Amino acid sequence: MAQPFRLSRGGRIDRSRPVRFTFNGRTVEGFHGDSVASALLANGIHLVGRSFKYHRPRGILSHGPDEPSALLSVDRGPGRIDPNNRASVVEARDGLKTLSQNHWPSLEHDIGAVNDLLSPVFVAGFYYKTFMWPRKFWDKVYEPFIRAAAGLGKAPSVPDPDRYANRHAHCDVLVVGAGPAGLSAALAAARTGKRVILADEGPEPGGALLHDVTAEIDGRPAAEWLSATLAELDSRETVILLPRTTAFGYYNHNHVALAERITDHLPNPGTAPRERLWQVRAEQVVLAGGSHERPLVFADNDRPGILLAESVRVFINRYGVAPGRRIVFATSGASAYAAALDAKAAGLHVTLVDLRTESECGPELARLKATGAEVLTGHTVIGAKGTKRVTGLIVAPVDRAGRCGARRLLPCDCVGMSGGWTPAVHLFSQSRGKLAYDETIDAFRPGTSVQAERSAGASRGTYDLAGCLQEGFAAGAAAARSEERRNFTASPTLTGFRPVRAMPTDVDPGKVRAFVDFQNDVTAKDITLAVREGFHSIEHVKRYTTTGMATDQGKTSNMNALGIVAGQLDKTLPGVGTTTFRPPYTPVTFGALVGPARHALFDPIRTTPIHEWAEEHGALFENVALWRRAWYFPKSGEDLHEAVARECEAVRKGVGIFDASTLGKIEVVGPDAAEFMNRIYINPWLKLDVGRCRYGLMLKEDGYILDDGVVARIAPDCFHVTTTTGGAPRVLAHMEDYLQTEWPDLRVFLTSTTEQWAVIALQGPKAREVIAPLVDGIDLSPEAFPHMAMRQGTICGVPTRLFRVSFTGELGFEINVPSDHARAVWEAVWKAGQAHGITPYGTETMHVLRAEKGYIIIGQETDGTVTPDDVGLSGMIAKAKKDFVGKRSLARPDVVASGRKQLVGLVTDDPKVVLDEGAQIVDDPGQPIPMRMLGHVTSSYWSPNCGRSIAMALVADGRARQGRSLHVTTPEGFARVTVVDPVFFDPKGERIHA
Amino acid sequence: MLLIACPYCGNRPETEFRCGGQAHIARPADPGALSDAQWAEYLFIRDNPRGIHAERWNHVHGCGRWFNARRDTVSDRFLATYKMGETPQSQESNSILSTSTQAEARA
Amino acid sequence: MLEALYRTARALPLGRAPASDPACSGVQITPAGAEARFALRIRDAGASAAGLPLDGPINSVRGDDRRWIARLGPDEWLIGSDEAEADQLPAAIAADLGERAHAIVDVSHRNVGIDVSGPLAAAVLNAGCPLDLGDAAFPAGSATRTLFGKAEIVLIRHDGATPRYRVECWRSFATYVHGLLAEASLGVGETARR
Amino acid sequence: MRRFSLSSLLSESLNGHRGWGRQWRDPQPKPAYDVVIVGGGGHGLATAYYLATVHGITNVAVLEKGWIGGGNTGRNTTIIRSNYLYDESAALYEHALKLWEGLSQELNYNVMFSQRGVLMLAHNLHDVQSFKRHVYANRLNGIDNEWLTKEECKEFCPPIDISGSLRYPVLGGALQRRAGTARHDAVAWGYARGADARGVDIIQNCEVKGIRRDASGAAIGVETTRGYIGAKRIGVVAAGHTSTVMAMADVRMPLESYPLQALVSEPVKPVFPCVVMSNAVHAYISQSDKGELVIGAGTDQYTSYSQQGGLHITTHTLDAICEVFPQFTRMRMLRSWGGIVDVTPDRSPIIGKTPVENLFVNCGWGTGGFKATPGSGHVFAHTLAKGEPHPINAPFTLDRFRTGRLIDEAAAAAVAH
Repeated sequence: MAQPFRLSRGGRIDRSRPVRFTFNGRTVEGFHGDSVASALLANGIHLVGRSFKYHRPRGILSHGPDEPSALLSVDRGPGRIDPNNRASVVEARDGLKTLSQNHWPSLEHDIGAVNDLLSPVFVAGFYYKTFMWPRKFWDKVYEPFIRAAAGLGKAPSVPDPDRYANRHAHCDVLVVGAGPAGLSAALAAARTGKRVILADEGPEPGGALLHDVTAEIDGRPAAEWLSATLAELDSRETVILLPRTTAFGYYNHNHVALAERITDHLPNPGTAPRERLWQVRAEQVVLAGGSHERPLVFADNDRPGILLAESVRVFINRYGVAPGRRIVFATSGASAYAAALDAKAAGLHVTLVDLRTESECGPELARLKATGAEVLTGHTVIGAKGTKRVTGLIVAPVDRAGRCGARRLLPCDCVGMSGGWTPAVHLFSQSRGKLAYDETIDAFRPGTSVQAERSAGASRGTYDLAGCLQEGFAAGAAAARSEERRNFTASPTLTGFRPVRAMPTDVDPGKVRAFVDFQNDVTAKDITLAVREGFHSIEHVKRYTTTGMATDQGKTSNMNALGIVAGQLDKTLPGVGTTTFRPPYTPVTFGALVGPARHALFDPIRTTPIHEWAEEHGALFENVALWRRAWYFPKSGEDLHEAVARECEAVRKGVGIFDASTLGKIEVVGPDAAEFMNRIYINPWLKLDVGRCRYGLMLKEDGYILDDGVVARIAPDCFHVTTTTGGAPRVLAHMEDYLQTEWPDLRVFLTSTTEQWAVIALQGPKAREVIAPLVDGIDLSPEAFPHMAMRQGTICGVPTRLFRVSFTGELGFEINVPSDHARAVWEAVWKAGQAHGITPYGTETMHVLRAEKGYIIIGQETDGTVTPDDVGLSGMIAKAKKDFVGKRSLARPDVVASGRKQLVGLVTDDPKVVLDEGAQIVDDPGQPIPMRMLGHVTSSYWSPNCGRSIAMALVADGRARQGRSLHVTTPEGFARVTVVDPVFFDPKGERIHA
Repeated sequence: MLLIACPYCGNRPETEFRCGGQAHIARPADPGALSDAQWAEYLFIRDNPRGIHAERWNHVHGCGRWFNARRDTVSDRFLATYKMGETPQSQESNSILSTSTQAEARA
Repeated sequence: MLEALYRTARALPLGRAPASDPACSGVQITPAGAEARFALRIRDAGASAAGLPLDGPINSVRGDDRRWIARLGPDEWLIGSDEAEADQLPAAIAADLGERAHAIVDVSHRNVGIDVSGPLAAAVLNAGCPLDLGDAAFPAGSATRTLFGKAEIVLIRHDGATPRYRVECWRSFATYVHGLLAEASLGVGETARR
Repeated sequence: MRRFSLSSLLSESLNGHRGWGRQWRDPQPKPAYDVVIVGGGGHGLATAYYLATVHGITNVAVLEKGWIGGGNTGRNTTIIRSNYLYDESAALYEHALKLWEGLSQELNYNVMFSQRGVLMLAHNLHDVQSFKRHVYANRLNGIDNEWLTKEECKEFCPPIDISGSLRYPVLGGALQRRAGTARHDAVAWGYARGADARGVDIIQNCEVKGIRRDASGAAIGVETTRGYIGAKRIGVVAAGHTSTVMAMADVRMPLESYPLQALVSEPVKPVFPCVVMSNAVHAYISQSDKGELVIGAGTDQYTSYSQQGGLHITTHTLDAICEVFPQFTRMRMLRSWGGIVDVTPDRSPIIGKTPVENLFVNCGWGTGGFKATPGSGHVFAHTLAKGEPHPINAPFTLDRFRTGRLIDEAAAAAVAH
């Protein structure tokens, strides 16, 4: 019979919509509205997993997000498989495949269960005490064994086909939790017309009202109030109601993160994102996240079939499922009686065992007794019977001193236990609010708020329905600054419990395994051992025993662990301390946090107007900062070196065309522009003529080179500054910082024009001939337009700032044109150049050509620790300037001391050997290790124009070592080199002035 | 993510801003006149207080302006933000303002 | 004349694509055509220049679709206009500003515009923009520099019955911004509530 | 001290583990000590341990304002490596790595040092050059570090996506095989147990509120929440709180304290065999013995003592992780947390004397202090015992910021520590 444990009536499931999924290959039938856990229970399946350490059989403990044991791998189709899903929160739907975890060969017969027999050895922290001998065994034997045993499910192994979305949102009031407190808070806030977001982790708003079927509010059934409230919230456009949405992180300044699960419950998600991260900035927050029930700590309390009492009630009332036919409730408080009453009403056999004496009980006792159920007050639970399913509970009377009387076995197929309640203060604690211990509820509750936040209802320790509604409404009204007040009447809630740590027992507590943290297999005696070994801070206990560190983050275990430590040390709970809660409240997928930021949306791919042309002409590209730049243009069959050799020769013999658009550009404008330039750069600027260019070098205040680039004076009050490709943003920021904060008296304005101007570099002896027919309004003759000059005119009818500059040592032009015209101009130049053998070249050739000339590249020859003098550029420093950024630092003792690394050229003895960039340089390769390193190779290439390899290097006292031999590391050993001047080609620099 | 009140734009998310470290450290008028120790103090020594801290922020992805702020480094709460050259409107303002940037000195 | 000719030939990075609603989400994402834009910087601006108001509050925009001026900071404006106006506008502004120190820099080719409109336009933008785009915080007439994902943008909200925004970014970020807008519009109306 | 061994563990298992005593005592502070160490993290405890074992100085107190190992020791991503570029750093971290290699046996406490290898991925040509520079420098310093092609990277760490489809494709990597991870808490506890056994007083819940100085200005003791404690020498090892402690002696430091975040995933079966660091995309990842993916995020941009950072730091880090490991998007973040890291202008530590007589400092480890724990403690113990630095920490002076002899690994290589 399908669903043998489905009750004949009741529950919020839709019995007209059956769903089928599989569990370990077996088809499980349930109804729309079921969780995987409720459907499994409806089919009598309790054994759903094996525990982390001892591989003990485990079942379903809870109905909610605090579930520690029932963790399943869920398969939603190809690429959509992930581990460690809590069966209690996965919604049953057609086509799911669920699998239990952490066992071999099967869930029923798990070899790993041998660990359970070895449990006397595998106590808390045992691994710190052993596995140390022999030393080599740790990496090879012990650790792989420990690792293989650890972990729960298997990580996904293929890329995820799902999409994830992100949404920044703002609201006046964010309400977390749509139980009675949250709903009434949202109601109060919504009525003001303010923007309200109400988020609840469940698929359906209502919280406890969904299973508290006998409750009444204002004289009507609570269900009516619930639907009326939801209807009112829905009628308001200013309210966003988010079910299946977990508020998981409370960050600074009321920044709250929510994870909305959009498609996991749908058989056909379509194009919708799987999840959406909401980053909510709320004026005010109301926390109404409810509370968690505590398990009781007794021997073998982890057997399948032993659930939390309230969860038994939820399965019966909300899902119409009987977790067992013969249920024993074990409790130290009143709320379990409500569960027992509902179980009884559902026709199940009920016995209740209460640690409290009759006199401690309230009206719940008489109510339950009136149903005919057996109630044993003043009884403890000694232990559970059964292995893969509970078969009975051993109980015994106990007096206040803890002395136990005669044992009695209560046969059962299900236990509902309750050790009291703990407010869900997680988000409050994340908001940095300090928790305050309240003895009357034996729990920490929110103390003073430090952000614009209020807690209401069970999350602040108010457990009765009327109180939750009242507090919620008041909190919502206060958050929305509403004057509206409301009183609620509601049916009374059964509340109150006697705090209990480990249940009294008549056996040696050092011998029994009473679980505190179910998932991490931490027992009461583990905690006792940790305390005995001197771990007294609760943080130490957590870390030593791992209690509270599992995927449920201690929601069911923390208070019991704390209580046991406090008892052991004879301290109060706050005397032991509580842990600070950290995000996330429940685990959140990486996908939700990443959102759409993958591949092309991970980081912008910046391309120039010439990019498509380069692609069409076979370029390969390299990433430089966010830019993608043409690296080289191989012809068919060419490798990098062949292509670059060809490109290099073409430039020196004819003409090459290069896309330099990525260079940073800044328009520096204003009456004080020259003075500003003077302060920012090491060079002098006041006397630079309009229409002339200068190579500028700028330092950070610590004296090290920040960036370089050619600067043209466009007008007396206007400079066209260029920067390196990667340096553009930081140079602009550096300039703005000084301008705004140190020299606000300077009348200067900075505007980034990096992308206004595309730059077509035309380099080589034929460069002038190529552009001559295209240029109007500029006299291109060497006399009228010398090297390091800039002219404005048009090219192909497009306005240009034409620079006569060169980073190759050849006659060259850099044609600045507005970006949207760059491709057209480029193609015109390309066409005009055909007659001259024009060759496109990429960044690799650019690097070789400039190295042949000994020009530095920021970030290659320099690395943030290099001064102008180190790279031989101290001559650029304007001697007359009293100050510029970084000047003072150049006079520090260790900056002027001898021994600094200086830029030199290196030539290998064997001209065919091309050194590795980054290779290290020594005087004597025969010296013992550690060797004294003199410096490193910064640039190294095969130079086709020199017919040999060339290299640049930073070498200690390098300039004084000219002509001397040194040794440079190679993959195999060392290569002998000679120190030379770092200008390898056209040392007199004649070609550039052609 | 902090919420920062730019004196020009109002409350904006932290990702629009760059933090510029401790505020009110004036660049010396004549660096050449300083000893190495004094120069190192200017460059590197920072208060790094546990508590109220005056710091510089730049609304780089907004109005582009630099401004100053006072923030509690324990709670991360802002006590005040104010334009360069202004004095904070805050009870806690006291001795920390003994130095100022040139901009403020002239203001 | 030549100027006018070359302007018509502008190769826009997103092409001249028609309005599109790739996700059928009711959000139109439309790359703007060729326009002129200028960055204006001045400290003591006065009331207006070349008919463009300079006294609007920071983070506001004035004008119409043909000619607008957005105040991005105390001394910074972004001006948009038809290409036809582009040749005269800087000179006209400069003439009105006279001796006051200022900078007018042509950034027509630096900036790329994308229009985003539709009832869920703000939700699409909020996929990457961390600002409050609600009617109270960001009404029509608002304009500001901000972020969209990992790109800096200028966001302008125009008048209109349905929400209408202009996103301006730098040229090389246009593909990213357009891609993220399209991605964000896909399923923007889908929620977990069904 | 009861020796830990398999046989002691087995015999205790028959006895309900009743025989294990405290791993360290809970002593009352004495009126005075030869050396007072301010800060009971890994570095402070290691310092005490080596003072006792190497220098025979056992009249030592370690003062901890909270619980030992509760600061950055217990909050880091446990990466241990020594493949630093500069000789000074390489010597310091290699000294530490050598001590790590025998630490479990030395301490008789399994710190689970796992030499799984640290692989640093290169995503652009600049990375390639920079990593080769490291590989060569390390070779000449006797430190293992080798260049791997991208295929070799994939073979060493199969989860890596080496396809060209990444935003920043993997071009290769530098691998230090001797590098790895350790169990962070165990390091603090092991040193504490070892130091305690030799007479060192480990005093928790004892916050230093002042540093007392004599007429000459020399430090002579500390005011604490548990009373005044005299000291012949004081070593401040207070990480993010160093500026605050040093201010008690009127010493201003070149330090700023930033929040540093990290996170772990839910535990899964072994899937990640080593540590991978990726500077271009700013992320690092490994898998703990427990099965959690351990992921390091960056610092926030502002100074803070809140141990809490912004969500955008977390999301950016996971963007990067999922870009290189796209199969992990369905994994879940289980826990995130923050530490307070003290950062110097050159991002290298300061270990040595201060302008105040008898007052010594060990700080500025930034985001990379855990890996140095044994070496840091070892050389700082030497410094405290002799009054002069050990040759290994001699370059790491406070004075280098005056002279300009900075040790700027990060600037040199854009390598995150």
